[in-house]
Amino acid sequence: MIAEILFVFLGVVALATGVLAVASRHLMHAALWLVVTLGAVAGTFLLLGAELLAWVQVLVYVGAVVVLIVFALMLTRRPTAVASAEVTKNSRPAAVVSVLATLGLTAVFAVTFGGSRFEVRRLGTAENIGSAIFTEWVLAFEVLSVVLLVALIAAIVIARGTEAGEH
Amino acid sequence: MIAAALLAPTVAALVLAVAPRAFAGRRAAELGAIASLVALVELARIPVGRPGTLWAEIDQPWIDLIGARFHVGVDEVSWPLALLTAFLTLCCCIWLWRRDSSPALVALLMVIAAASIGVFVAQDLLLFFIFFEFALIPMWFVIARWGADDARPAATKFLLYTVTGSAIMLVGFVLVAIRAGSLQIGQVVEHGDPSLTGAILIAVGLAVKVPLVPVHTWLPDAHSKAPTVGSVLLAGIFLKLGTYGLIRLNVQMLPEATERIAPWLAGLGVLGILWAGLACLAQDDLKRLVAYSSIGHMGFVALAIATMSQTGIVAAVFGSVAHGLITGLLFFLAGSLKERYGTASLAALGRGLFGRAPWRAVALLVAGLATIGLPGLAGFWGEFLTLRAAYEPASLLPQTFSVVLMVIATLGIILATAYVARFARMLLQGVPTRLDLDRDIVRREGLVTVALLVPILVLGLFPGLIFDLFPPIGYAP
Amino acid sequence: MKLLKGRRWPYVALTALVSGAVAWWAIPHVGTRTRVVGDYQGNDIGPVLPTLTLDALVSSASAQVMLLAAAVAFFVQLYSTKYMGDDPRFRSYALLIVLFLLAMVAVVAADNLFVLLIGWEVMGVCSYLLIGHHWERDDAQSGAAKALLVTRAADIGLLLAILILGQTYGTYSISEILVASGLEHPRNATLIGLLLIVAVVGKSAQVPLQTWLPDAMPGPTPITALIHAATMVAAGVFLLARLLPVYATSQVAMTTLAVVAAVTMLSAALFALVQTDLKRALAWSTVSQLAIMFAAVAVADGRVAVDHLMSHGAYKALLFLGCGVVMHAVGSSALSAMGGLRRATPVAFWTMTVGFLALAGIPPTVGFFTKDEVLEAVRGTPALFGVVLLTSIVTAAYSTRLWALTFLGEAKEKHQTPWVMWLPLALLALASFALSIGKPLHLGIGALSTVAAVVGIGLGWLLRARTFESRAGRVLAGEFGYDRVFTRFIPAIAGWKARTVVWADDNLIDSYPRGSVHAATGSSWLVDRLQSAKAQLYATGIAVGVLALVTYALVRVVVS
Amino acid sequence: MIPISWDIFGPAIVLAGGALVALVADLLTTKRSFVLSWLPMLAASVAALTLDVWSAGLPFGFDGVILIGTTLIVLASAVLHTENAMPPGEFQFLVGSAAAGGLVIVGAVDLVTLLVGLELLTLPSIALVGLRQADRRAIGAAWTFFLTSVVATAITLMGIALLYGITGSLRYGFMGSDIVGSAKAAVTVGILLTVTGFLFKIGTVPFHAWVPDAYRSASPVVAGFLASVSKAATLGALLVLLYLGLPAQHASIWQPVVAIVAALSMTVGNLGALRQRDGVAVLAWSSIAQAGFLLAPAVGPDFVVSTNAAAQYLAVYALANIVAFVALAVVLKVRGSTSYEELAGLARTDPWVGVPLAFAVLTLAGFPPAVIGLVTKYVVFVPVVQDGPLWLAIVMAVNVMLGLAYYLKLVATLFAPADSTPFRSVAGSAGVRLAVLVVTLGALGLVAASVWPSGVLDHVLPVTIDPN
Amino acid sequence: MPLLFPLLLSAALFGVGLYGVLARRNAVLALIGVELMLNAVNLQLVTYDAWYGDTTHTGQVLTLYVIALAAAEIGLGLAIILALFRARGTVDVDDVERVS
Repeated sequence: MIAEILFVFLGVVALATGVLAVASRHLMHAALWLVVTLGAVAGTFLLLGAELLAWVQVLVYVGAVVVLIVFALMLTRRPTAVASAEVTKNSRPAAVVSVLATLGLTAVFAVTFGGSRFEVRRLGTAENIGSAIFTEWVLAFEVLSVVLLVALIAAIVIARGTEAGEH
Repeated sequence: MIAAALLAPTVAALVLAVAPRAFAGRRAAELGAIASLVALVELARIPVGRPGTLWAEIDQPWIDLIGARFHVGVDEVSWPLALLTAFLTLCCCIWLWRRDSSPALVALLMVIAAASIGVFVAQDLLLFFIFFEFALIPMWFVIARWGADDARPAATKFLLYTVTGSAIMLVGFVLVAIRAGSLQIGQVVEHGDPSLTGAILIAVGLAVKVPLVPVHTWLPDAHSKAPTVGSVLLAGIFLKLGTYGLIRLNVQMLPEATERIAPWLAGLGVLGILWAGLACLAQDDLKRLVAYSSIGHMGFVALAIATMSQTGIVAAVFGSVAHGLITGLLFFLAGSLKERYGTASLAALGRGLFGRAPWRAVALLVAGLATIGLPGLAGFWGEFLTLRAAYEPASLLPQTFSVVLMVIATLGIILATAYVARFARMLLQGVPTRLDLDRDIVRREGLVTVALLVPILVLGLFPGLIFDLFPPIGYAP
Repeated sequence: MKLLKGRRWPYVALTALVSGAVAWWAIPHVGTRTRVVGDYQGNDIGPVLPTLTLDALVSSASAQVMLLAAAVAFFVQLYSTKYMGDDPRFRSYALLIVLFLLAMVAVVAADNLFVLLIGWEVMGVCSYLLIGHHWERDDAQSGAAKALLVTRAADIGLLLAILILGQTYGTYSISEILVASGLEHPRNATLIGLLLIVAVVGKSAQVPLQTWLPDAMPGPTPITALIHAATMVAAGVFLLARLLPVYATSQVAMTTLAVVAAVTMLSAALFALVQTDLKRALAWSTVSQLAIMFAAVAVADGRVAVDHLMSHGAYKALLFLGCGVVMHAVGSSALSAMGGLRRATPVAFWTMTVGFLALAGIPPTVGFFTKDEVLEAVRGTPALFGVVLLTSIVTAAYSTRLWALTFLGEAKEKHQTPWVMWLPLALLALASFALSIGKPLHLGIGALSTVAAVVGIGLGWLLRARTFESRAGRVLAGEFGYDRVFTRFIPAIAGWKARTVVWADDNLIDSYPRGSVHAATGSSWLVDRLQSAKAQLYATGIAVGVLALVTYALVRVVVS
Repeated sequence: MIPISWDIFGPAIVLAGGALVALVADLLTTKRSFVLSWLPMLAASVAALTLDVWSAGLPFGFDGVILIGTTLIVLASAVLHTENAMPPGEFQFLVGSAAAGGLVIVGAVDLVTLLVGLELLTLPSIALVGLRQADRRAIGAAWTFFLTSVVATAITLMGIALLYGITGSLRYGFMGSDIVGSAKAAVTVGILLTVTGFLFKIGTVPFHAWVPDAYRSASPVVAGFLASVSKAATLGALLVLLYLGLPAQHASIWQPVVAIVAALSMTVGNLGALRQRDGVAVLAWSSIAQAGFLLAPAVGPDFVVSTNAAAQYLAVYALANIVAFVALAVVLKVRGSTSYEELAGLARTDPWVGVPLAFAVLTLAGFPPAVIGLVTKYVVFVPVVQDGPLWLAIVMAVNVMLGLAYYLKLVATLFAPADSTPFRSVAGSAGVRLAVLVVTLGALGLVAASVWPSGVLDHVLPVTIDPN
Repeated sequence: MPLLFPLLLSAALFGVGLYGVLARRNAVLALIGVELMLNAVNLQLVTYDAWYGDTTHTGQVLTLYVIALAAAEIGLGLAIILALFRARGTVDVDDVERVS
């Protein structure tokens, strides 16, 4: 019961800050709201028994991704330019599409998983997940490593290429 | 022999494509003429066999995976048409025997000839389709490059019309092949009647090619804009691909399904006869007039096919061959006018051609008389047998309906007389309007004219040359 | 080629050769009683595919017609060496005459229906070309075109008749058909008969397809004599006579033929009476005389019809050739230009007088005897008999009128007639008497017809100076305004329909491909415009697409 | 269930290894040399191809198409070696790893591997598009590609999550066949969301918008890679997922949608191509249309028939596209543009490039003399006519016509009387000559296949035995 | 715990993220939307995993991978944004030129 109340609380926080993250007119604020959202989601992970994931979430997202985003925001901000946090002309269709998508998903969830409940067990320990990865999902894991390398190289070559072009 | 007939033009085309410079001027036409002559002779050498069997055939495995075989063969339906193809191509090459002929044009003609012969001899649906499509793009180039200045839209219209039809036909082929479990025309027949939808799709595709009203409007544009040899091959051969397909694929391969669409075929054919006859009365462009007249003649052939009787098949084949020769001749003559005066407009060509270029005029007149089905010339027999077939149809065509169609079709003969009389009056008769360009027929033109007149007359007087290829019909004492 | 160019005599020689050969072949058959015999019984499964065979079926009638054609053709060729002597296109003219002769022989001698048809149609084409010989002239062009169109339209009748004969008797051989129709009750008689009538109504210019023949007069006069008087137009009579057994049992066909003949003979004779042009009057006269022959056919007497054909062939050829001489003299065929030619062209005067006498039916010319035979034959049909008698009165009247208007009156200056022109005239005049030899005479009827002729002559004499200004006269001179059907209504309807069809092609049928092209280029433009390079628009597109596809799939799942 | 196939992952490892070697070899040298990274990657492609043929044998399937395509693309990339904005080592590395990703998704037997492999294919592709930095548009197109791609991936992930939620497994063959009632709707949504990412990568409508931008902004060699290798891999993965990953009775869910997407793709793609006046642009739009034809056989119920048909069409399509794009790369190199003005008369002035290009285009159109194009068109018609809706067959037929309208325009342009100065690409640099070699070889392959279609069709059969 | 709690949160977050991607004018902020969408998916995966008590931990493992993939995507995405910024001087994604 406590877990449920806590979950609802975290959910409300995640959602509210999520909305702020996509709606805030201030660039930096948006990034910071995102941190809160991601943190709240990490909290829900904990409530759902996925310890490892919660920590990874905090580590990777809050620790790395958001930092990257903040750096990017700072790098791409031109002193003279007006902060372009506003929405595009596309915002109205986007809103409609998003609402429809949400409603649709909600309906599907409600119809399919309507009355189901479940007991949370602490299964998502590092040990359990680790053994699952290296027994069941090792192939994907290996591929993932290559993906990360590729992303790294790709990011470098894209970001650097411009310099090469300029020189 | 079939292989040689297919290969000779192909090789000539390849040689011309690879080494155009070695065949500048007349030599390209000479090479083309030799190749078509070889094809003609090789086809003519095929011994006439029993009707309904393949007189000569090649049957090689080809694409095992989809059951397609390289299966070509000649029987009484395909042989005359294949011969016609080789012959008309030969005439075209003679026609091009002049200094400014392009090797590329001759090469394209060779491709068209090989592909058309291929269609007539193919005994495998996929092979048929490939040959059917093979000639299209070369023909587009012939029209667009060597036609009138504004020929390109007409060429594209022709191509897109035909391709739409043939793509629909392809769907029909697939359907038929799936139901029958074979792509071999002979085996589909044995399988019985697989598919009404397939028959309809195939017929629709072929109707564009024939062409039947109301999918005919590509034809006047394409024929009138094409260069002389292009018009000749379009009218002489291309339309036959459609009628041949209706005979081979619909009547012979899918008889039961075709019976159910025969009334439509017949009705549209007769509509075409009337429609074209009337349209001819209002044409100013001679080539356009001849083009429309083709629609009328093809209407007769369609009516003959729709009767699905033995007589109807003979009529259709004879009518196709005769139309190829006669309309070929007309297009040669109209084309020579256009080449000389830069226009085929009756108003612009002036009057009194009898006085300005008598031989040219006489040739036009004779061709015109042949096109109205004058007995004694080749055009007559196809029409007569068509009427006879319509009198006693073998298909599900109700006899009353069929006889009504027959009577309406005879109106087409009158209309044909009317438009020939009209163009004779406007162009051949009258006080001669002398033009600087006036010149009577030149040697190569005369040669082609005579070469076409001879078979027109011979077939008119000895129709048995084609009739006897078919199984005997009716009472023989 | 060089040899023949500009020379006349080689063509005469050629014609003589052909005519001689035809005559050589025909003469032994004259007068023989040929009966077609055989055991052919016909069949129901249809004939074999057609072939052309040169089998001949030469009866006495055939032989006579062949002789007539050969003779007239030769005369005309001879005559033309002078008459058409200066014509630059003499070669084609002369060769067409030979071709015509051959075609005519094919019609009368062939056993094979298709050979007959070929001859029939080739004659039509020769007629078309020869009417249009002076193709610079507008009236020649329109006359030729009209002749071709009308006769070919009617030829469809012959074509279908052959088709149905073949389907009925299982053969295309005339002899076999005659045998089979003789052995049993003829089948499809009405249909075949009516189709044959359609064919000959066109070829022989009978009502309702009569108007082309007078319009064919712009053709050279010798050609008129040969084709449009003596032979081709009469071939229909021969055809009907030959195939009589096939349809004679059909009351409908025979009555139709009788009605056609009756209407034609009288109206054409009346038209001839009021003409202001000699040639045109003679043309109407031909139409009228042909109708008299058909009257004989209509009572199933083919021999009489052919007899009259022969006699008419002789004197009408004579009249037309004489007319040519007269025209040569005055340079026109208008009656107003003539008069007083008795001394100017004495040969023409004397021979044409014979011709007019024969036309009027005055004994002892052959015209008298053959008309006598016709009257005798139709005696069983009083209405027809009356019409024929009435017609012979009118015939005598217009003969007299024409003769008087041409030759009497103030004398004109002398005109030389070369021997090649008068010799045929003389020979034909001789024939107009000679053919009478051996003809039977029916006293009562002969007397009656002679009286009628005399009455007619008197009438003609009274009418000779009249111009027909009365209302009835104008209607007659206007030939009942019937020609408007051909000159105005049919062309108007055809032209309107032709324009409609072309319009429909451009605006209705072609609007689909054109519309498709517009739609394709339009949507192509739209598709291209949507490439805004804005990533978020693209992503929105993806989201919308997913939503739409999911909705579609869900609806399908729910429905099924 | 398909076992993890080392026949496929072996070559993938070889490719990835080659990619790394190429990268390292390039890094280790101070003076950037094209050959140093080009050679190892080429060797790796050839080795992987050899390994593939050796282990899996003939006939081959999607993996074979991927490997042959990669080899040809790598070989032809020599044409880029003087383009100083194109870093050679990274280029080869990205191509190699993307191809490895392609192999992974074709061989994947669970959605997790499939998803990760798809990213391995996608991320380098995006980078490759952005690599051509001589052109400002390239980075814009890369951004477009990137953003749409991540959205599509997110949607796919949502679908995967749903499928997992309903069935409790992400392994092929284990994703519940006993779904009934209310869950049916969730399955429908799940399947459709899942396939979105793949349809996106294949370039089907309505997920196609990135294709024209990316193809036109990237180097034509990269466009060729996207059109052949990338498309082959995604299509193979999608077909395996749909037919083998999901229970058979779910076919009634996705097949109608596939039919619609196929019809839309061919129509919109052809319409888009109609008004283009640039060789690459035409081919870009045409590749959208071709995606429709590639997808169409999936309306058939039989995995073997449909997959074989798609693979056979794909093999020919991919080869033709490589020939065409490499030829255009050569044209771009020597003339600076691929617009129709530059292409006019190419078949006369530069027959070694122009004629193969024309033949490749005719192959795409499915028209003789490119008989093989027609035969493969026939092949994809078969499953559609046999079991699909007839309207789809008619739409395909109409699109054959629509396609010919612009393919023919391109061919006519190539054979038009040339007014530009003749240029012989064979006289160009070694890199250009190599690319021309690829063009010629590829075209010869197409000609050979046209003469003897069995030579191709008999050897492109991803599924020779019925898995059931 | 009711299954719907996390699922509805997931749906809502997905929608919010989608809106962010589609509507944000600033490219970096658009990326934030992507992160939200991925988080929504992750939440679902974890939920199902917990619901099923999946012994192979499919859901959680995939979540882990998705987090890694998200990082990779973000890395590449930011690199592109930087390049874009250098090329154009702005990250305003509405301000683009058509490819023509």
